[in-house]
Amino acid sequence: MKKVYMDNGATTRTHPEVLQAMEPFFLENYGNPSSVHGFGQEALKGTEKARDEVKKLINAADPQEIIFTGGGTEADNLAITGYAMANRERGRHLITSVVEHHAVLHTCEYLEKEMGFSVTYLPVDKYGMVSAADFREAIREDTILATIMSGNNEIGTLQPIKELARVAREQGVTFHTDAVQSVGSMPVDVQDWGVDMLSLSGHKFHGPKGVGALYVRRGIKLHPHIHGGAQEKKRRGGTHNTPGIIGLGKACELARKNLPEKEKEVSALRDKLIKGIQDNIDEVVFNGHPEQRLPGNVNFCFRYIEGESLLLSLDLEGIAGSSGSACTSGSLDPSHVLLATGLSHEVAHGSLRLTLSIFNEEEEIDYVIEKLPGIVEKLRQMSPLYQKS
Amino acid sequence: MKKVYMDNGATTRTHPEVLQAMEPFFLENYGNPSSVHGFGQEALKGTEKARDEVKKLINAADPQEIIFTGGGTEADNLAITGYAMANRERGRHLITSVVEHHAVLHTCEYLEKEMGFSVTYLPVDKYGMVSAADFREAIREDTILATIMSGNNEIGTLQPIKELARVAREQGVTFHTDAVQSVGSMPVDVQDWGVDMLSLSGHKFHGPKGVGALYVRRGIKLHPHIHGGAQEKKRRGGTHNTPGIIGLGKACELARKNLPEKEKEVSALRDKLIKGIQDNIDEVVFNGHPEQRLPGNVNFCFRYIEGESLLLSLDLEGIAGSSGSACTSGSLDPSHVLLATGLSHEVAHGSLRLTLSIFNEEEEIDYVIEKLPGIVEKLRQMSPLYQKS
Amino acid sequence: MYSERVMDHFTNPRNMGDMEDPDGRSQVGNPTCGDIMEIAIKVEDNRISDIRFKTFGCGAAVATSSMVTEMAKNKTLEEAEKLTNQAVAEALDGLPPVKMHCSNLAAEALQKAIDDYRAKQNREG
Amino acid sequence: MYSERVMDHFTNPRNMGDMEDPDGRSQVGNPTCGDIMEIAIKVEDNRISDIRFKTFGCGAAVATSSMVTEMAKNKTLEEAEKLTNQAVAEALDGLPPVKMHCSNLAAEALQKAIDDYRAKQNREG
Ligand SMILES: Cc1ncc(COP(=O)(O)O)c(C=O)c1O
Ligand SMILES: Cc1ncc(COP(=O)(O)O)c(C=O)c1O
Repeated sequence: MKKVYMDNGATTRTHPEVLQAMEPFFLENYGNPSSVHGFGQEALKGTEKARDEVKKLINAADPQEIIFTGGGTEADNLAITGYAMANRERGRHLITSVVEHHAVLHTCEYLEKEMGFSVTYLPVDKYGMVSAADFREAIREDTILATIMSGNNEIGTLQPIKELARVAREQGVTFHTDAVQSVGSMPVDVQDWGVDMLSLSGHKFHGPKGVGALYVRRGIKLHPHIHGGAQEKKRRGGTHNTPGIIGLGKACELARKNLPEKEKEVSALRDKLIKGIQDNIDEVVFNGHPEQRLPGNVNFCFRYIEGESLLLSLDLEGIAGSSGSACTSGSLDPSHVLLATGLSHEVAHGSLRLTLSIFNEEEEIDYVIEKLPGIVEKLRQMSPLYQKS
Repeated sequence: MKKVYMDNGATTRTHPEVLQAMEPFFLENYGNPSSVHGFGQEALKGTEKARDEVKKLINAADPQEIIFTGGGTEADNLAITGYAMANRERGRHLITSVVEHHAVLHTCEYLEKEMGFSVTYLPVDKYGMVSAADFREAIREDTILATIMSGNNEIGTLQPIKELARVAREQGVTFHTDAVQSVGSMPVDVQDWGVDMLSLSGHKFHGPKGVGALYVRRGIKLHPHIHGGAQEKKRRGGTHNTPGIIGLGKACELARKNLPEKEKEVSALRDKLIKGIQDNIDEVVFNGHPEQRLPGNVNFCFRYIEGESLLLSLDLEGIAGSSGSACTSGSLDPSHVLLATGLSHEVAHGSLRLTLSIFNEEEEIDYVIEKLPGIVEKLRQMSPLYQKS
Repeated sequence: MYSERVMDHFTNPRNMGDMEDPDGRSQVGNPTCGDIMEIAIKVEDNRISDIRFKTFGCGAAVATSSMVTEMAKNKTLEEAEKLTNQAVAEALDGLPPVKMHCSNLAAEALQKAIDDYRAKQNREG
Repeated sequence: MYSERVMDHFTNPRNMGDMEDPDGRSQVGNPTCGDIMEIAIKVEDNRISDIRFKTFGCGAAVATSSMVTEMAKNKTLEEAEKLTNQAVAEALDGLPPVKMHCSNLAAEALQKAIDDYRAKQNREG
């Protein structure tokens, strides 16, 4: 059976060159980069080269601004909890948005519930976009930190980060962005954007899983979130995941060298897929922003049907996608992001996200456009909500 | 040059079979185990098999008692902070020991300094051992959690965990043990030991770096430490590090199958190395307990010399070890563990730890015994503290 | 995730579709929760002679609907009423723990269709 | 971690050892901190004609001791006093940032040995 992987928003295939770069650090240079001896020093050279690659990809000023973490979620936790706890005498108000990833939302909720912080959750428009005016209005005397994602993982909408960061700077509020979906698939420049902190994750752009990084601009103080040894200049305890860090560095290098060409290719496939779905299937709702959009993200709701059924049916044809349906989220409600854009529960349950990467090919797009209409029709025939006109 | 790696207490070589088990999860089964589609379900099968292997190695009652983390440090943070925060209405007193790893100590200190907890740090005897009587005495009305490591990473001393856990149970105190150094190199049985939580880390026993696990006995409530998605039954957010988890599972399988044979072999090499050092070098101080000791741990102080110099000199002969000297710890003081056993700063600065694994061979022991006396003598000749008798 | 049986019923649902002039019908669930099931039955000689379902919902919801219709068909009403969610789930070789609530709907929908038939009988009789 | 120069001086320390009847000597640091340096000098015609060190400490401490003796040898006292920690570190092609405190000791030990020589001269003269 043909296998078409279009769930790159969830995770990506590790690039063979990434794995190749990692391998010697499992079997030969397996030392601890904190060690004095040769095994350790070889490992250290590797991690510092990787740090430099991360720095370059996001245009940080200094490799020491990069803290390696165990993934994007940990980077978000470190940024938000670490900053909030280190600066709480200055104020206990945080600002975020209703469409953030759970790594941000649940962290904010924890600080609210358990640590005496208060949090403003900015609303979004029907495209899932935050407004700079709303943001400016939400800033209070005691606001210390704002955290707004740069690219939405579900509907692909890009937030106006540069504008938001400018507002934050003017008001003396530290600004963090969860750029886990953006880094590696589109240009990201922390200095041009003017952000103070930025999270990224290896496995979203063909690096390994379980490794990420937090960019922290020089001068920004935060507490560690994982307490332990003196690693990462005492900002993150734990033996370095050397192979993972090497892999992240390699993924950054590949991304840097291949952008913007790959971005253009992936966007073109995305637009073809969007058009193919709109042209071939009735009663669909396009989700997210039509232009301000992650290069690989396609998201539709198909009225009258439920997302998990759709995923199962697609999987039977070898097509891997995801959905914001409740059944796939582990909760009873469908995606908070889809609801925040104004969709009803019923429509939100019928969402399908197809996310592309540099490994997708045009014939895969054709294949999906060929298969999807029949699947949707079959499920609609089964649906008590559907009355064929 | 001959290369002799004897820093397995810091980290170990990944077993080739472990890497082999991981590889398909980078390039083929690279899906997210939370996903509905085939790529995800294949990954899920892998992670659940690995969970079962971890369960078996430590004899947990149920694989759901295993939470995968990004390493031993994170497991310690989750156990201590997660438990303390979830149970703080019941009391805010914790008990630990002065010889814990920084992953435990710094976490306890953070809870003390920032979260309103109070912590008792139990002393140790000259072997680095905690006494059950001291522990019993330290328990207060408001003690909710005790955390005592099972095997000390520096001096190898094994704590009387079973006895300590019994005291805790009698007094209604939850008991966590940092078994990062024990798991995989000696038998560990959470049910026999009677512990409520136990941390382990893959890279200490030929698994990959950047992955570990926390055993949490059914019924024990804790807050997540890394907030995010619904992974690990909402106890640890973040996309699963599938290859890492597979590797950890494989390392557990190999350890289970090869213990106790390997334990015996490694202990024999350890004892030969200890004897060789004692027989060939004067004015040494043996650190840790002579019998209650990790299978691979050898630790001596060489009077009049400093540890980093010793490591550099050994490295020039291809021998990789570690030291509790200040110069290698990133702080100004030598190892808190060595000081806690009653050594002076001066002597503690001259410590050398050689830690063995299943990959060490007898001729490597011979090589070290051949080289070490000359190196020590040369450094002593350079030392203003040394007056040759 | 799902057993082969579940996938079989999901892929080839039995007794799916509309029914003209049913003797009893039901709808349970609601679109907010993401699960709706409709069941329609024909009754002859106190037996379920024909049965049809329509479902909006996840794979487990579809499969339990399909399975319950297969199990109920040709049973007497009293036998059909004894069908439990548990029995439906077992006939499917089990459901993932998080999905056990889905199988609740199928037996409920069947029961309500039988109730509807009886209520009609009472009104007419 | 260390430059080749540092490793060269660590492996083959110059002017290491004891000296009989030195004209000036010093000891700086203490064993608690893990760093002790002793320097002994012979002075002829206001020049350091011979110099010896002993060091208890890390690789950087050994290398800076060795380097400072090499740099001081045959210099006039005034020239030797101008040797800074910075200059010693540079002559070693730099030290890791965390080690910069180690190089502090070497210049200090040299200065103290010169001070000791001068104090003796004053007492004797
Ligand atoms: C926007 C966003 N933030 C954070 C994360 C978490 O990253 P990770 O899976 O590496 O923990 C993800 C993906 O899961 C994401 O899409
Ligand atoms: C006793 C002990 N606890 C915790 C840790 C931390 O484990 P990890 O390096 O996997 O974070 C280590 C090793 O570094 C250790 O030896």
